[in-house]
Amino acid sequence: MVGVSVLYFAATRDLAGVAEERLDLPAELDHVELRARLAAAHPRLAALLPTCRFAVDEEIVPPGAMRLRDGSCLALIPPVSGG
Amino acid sequence: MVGVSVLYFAATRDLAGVAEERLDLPAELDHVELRARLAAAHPRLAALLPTCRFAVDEEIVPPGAMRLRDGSCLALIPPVSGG
Amino acid sequence: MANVTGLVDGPLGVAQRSPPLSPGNGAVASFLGVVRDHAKGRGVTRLHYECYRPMAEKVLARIADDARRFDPALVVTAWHGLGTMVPGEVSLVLHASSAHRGPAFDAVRWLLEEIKRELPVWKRQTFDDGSDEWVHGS
Amino acid sequence: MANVTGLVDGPLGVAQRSPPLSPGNGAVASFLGVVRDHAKGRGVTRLHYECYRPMAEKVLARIADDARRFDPALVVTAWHGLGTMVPGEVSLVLHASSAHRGPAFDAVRWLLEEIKRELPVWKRQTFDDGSDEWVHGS
Repeated sequence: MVGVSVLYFAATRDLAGVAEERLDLPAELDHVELRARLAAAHPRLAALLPTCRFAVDEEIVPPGAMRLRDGSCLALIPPVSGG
Repeated sequence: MVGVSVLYFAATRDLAGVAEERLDLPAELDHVELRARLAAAHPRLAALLPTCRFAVDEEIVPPGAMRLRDGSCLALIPPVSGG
Repeated sequence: MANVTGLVDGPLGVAQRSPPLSPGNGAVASFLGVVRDHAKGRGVTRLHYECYRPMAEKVLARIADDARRFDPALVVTAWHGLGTMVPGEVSLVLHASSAHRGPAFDAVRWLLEEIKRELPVWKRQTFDDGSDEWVHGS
Repeated sequence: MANVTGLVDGPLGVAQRSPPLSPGNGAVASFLGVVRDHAKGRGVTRLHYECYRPMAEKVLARIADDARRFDPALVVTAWHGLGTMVPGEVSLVLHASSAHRGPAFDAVRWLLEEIKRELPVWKRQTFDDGSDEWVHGS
């Protein structure tokens, strides 16, 4: 397990009740497992998680396995609405 | 015949050597005859006339016969280049 | 809001470049025509625009009205500059505002093509060797 | 000329709206996003924009660079406003300048779609009955 900063924005922040927190996560995991762990930490997030993408250290990670390190910054990116 | 004001712009003005003049023209004529009469008045215009449209009283006249009245304003409209 | 259109002497400034902002219209698409320092591979030092003014005023207003085909609530601003301009100066300003971006983009592109086809304005360009010529068609 | 991009607090003003004018680029196509007073048939009284700022700065700069696919000499200005805005205020400014109108129009339209798809910015809208909601997707 590695210690990761997790960032929440917009509706995900409202539902998580926190903008940023530290979570221990596996150093390698796929999107399905990541969603399960986030839903366990914040049950109210569950419905929104399938719509979210994830960014690690400010880069969107493609579907599939992702690698995390101690101190990685993981951001939930719900569907964007700029413009 | 009716007395018409004829306006020349851009290259047609340079070739006619005049910006505006009064010409006597038939009250009804088609584009072929109009071009022939303008070429007779200003031989240097001849090459440009097939590219020109004509406006009577500030409205483009469609190909075919056109009607002129005493005091009509006939403008040569060479291909435009605004923008 | 009413359309605003016109032909004015000189390059277009901040006043003409300001877009129509209306709280009902969330999208403004715009076009600026800028005098370019080259044409046909040659350097251009200045342009001179002339028009058949009474007809040009009418045609420009009519084109702006016709752009409502893209959106009945469209608001158009269209200004054309006249006279002598140097590269980098603005000769044409178009704005089209709509509730949605699709009609705004479609309208401003159509406005530009219509103006290039129908507006009785002509430009004479002066090249860096001192020669000049009327541009007919574009 | 280099691209200029950024996210700034508050509605966008005259400084951000000013287009990049360069004598080599004769065409500037632009888009302004204006806060609209209605959405989904309801009155909107204000919007609040937030972003994931370090990522948004990088994504916006990258999108502007990628727009050079339409013209290697393209120059882009892209500003997004943040925080609370009321209808009629400007939340987004895009300019794309090119030697020719085709790439300028294509680029600005593409920029807008990419920003709406990729830029990590979210808006919360407040309706005239006082209720509010996050908008997710657009």
